[in-house]
Amino acid sequence: MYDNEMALSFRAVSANESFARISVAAFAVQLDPAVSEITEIKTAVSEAVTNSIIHAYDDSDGFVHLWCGIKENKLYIKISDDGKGIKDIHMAMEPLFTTKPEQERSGLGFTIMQSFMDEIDVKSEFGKGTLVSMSKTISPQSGR
Amino acid sequence: MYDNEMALSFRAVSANESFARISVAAFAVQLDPAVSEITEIKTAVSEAVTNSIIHAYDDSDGFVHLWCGIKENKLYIKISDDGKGIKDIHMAMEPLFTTKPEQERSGLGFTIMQSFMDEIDVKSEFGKGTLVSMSKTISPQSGR
Amino acid sequence: MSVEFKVINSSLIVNINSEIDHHFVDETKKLIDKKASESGVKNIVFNFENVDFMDSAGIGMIIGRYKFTTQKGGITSVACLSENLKRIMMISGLYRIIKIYNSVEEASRAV
Amino acid sequence: MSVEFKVINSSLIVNINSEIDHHFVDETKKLIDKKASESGVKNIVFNFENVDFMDSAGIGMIIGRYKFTTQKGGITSVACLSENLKRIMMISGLYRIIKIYNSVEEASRAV
Ligand SMILES: Nc1ncnc2c1ncn2[C@@H]1O[C@H](COP(=O)(O)OP(=O)(O)O)[C@@H](O)[C@H]1O
Ligand SMILES: Nc1ncnc2c1ncn2[C@@H]1O[C@H](COP(=O)(O)OP(=O)(O)O)[C@@H](O)[C@H]1O
Repeated sequence: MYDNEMALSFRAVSANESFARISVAAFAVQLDPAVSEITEIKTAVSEAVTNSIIHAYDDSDGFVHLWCGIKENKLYIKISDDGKGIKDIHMAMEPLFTTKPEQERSGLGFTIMQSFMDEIDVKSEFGKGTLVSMSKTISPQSGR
Repeated sequence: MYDNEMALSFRAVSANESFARISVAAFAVQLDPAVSEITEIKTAVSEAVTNSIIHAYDDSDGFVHLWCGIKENKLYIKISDDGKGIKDIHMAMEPLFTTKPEQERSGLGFTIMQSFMDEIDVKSEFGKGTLVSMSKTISPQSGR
Repeated sequence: MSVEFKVINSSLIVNINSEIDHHFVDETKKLIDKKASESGVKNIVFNFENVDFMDSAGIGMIIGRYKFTTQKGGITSVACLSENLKRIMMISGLYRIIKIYNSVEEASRAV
Repeated sequence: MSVEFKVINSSLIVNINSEIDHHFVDETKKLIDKKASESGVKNIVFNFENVDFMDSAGIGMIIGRYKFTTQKGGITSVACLSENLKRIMMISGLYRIIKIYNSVEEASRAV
């Protein structure tokens, strides 16, 4: 049982990238994070949400799903899509690996998620969709 | 068919009031609203969400649901709960009417929603829940 | 801190550095009443200089303090309202019972 | 405006006033290439003074312009990085091919 939770779904369009990370940040402030922690969370969310928008659905319509939970001083985030899925997760998570170099993707999305969050787990079924689960413990900013 | 849409659910706890209005504001910026319009939208959302949190569930657990859609330059917002409902909507919408004076509620929530949004419609079934639908046309801020 | 207090003569100055919604009011109103009782003032001045958002919960909070100070023969006033907060005061009709000042100094001099 | 351009000697200065994500890069990269071609410069300097958020899409944008300027025998550099943006540059290894300067003046003098 979580102390608080929220679930968000939105169209897989790039205009929603900033909306998604701002929403997560606005939810996470309850944990009284430092500014740098908020930036880390926003960046990780931006990477996962952007992946669902550009890799999962190619040019067809779809929705991105985002769930956040708080338990004690830990933030849990799940970002998922019902898109085409990832064939080889291990390869996808290699730094610099990208299937869209022509769109100037850097292949660093997963690398950034890994370095900005404490834990990350990726589940994907080819043709079904992808689920990225991440968590981060927040050290409360006493005296704020 | 909307140009963009999002759906959000969260626990009916007061810590989520600011989260809810910030999320809607972050979604609405796509319409390039003026600062005063953003404030009006945030205030109306805050009123409806707070009502679901304090009036709908009394002290039991529950969720608040929020949906936003954009069509051309118009923002549509729906806020709903599965709580106790409103017996007499007409009376509830009267300025200064409140069933929680002991909690220092002012009875002005609906009045503020009405003055800050273009349209508002309230549907409620006693014992089932309440749905507040609002909309507002945004005049784009050219030259920003 | 989201609320800070100061006593000037017979007035409790309440400086708020937060958005004012039901969540904030719920946490803060008892604290204001406690400070007002402890310090033995009869007037309350809200300083809204650092408040950029307020919904109807703020109206409830102000009316609540108005009742408190009226019982003591004092008044409640507000200082430094943004355009947005002024509008909420107008819609609510609160401007009819609560005086609005441009500064805390003006408000505390007026009692 | 979220992007503004200026030419100093042989460099196109790209002043960005926006968060840098895939949405922004998608809208902006063609514009930068167009301005760089039109103005006939061989170097690009990104001014990140007013950028407080950048994700890996920004890395892709910088590498793309690096390739563009390399073809012309020039260089791409970045100026005024916040701590947060510096960290992204470090994680990506981009600091190995892109020079980081404390000011646009320094960056455009260095070419
Ligand atoms: N949600 C997703 N759906 C399908 N494929 C994905 C998804 N997320 C990531 N991928 C695949 O993993 C690769 C690596 O992702 P990432 O490290 O974020 O780099 P980038 O997004 O720059 O390509 C992508 O190029 C893509 O092939
Ligand atoms: N979501 C809801 N569920 C149940 N009752 C509600 C709901 N929203 C409003 N009400 C009823 O309508 C009354 C008036 O609402 P409002 O104008 O927002 O004033 P206030 O919230 O200050 O009481 C409330 O006191 C309550 O009885």
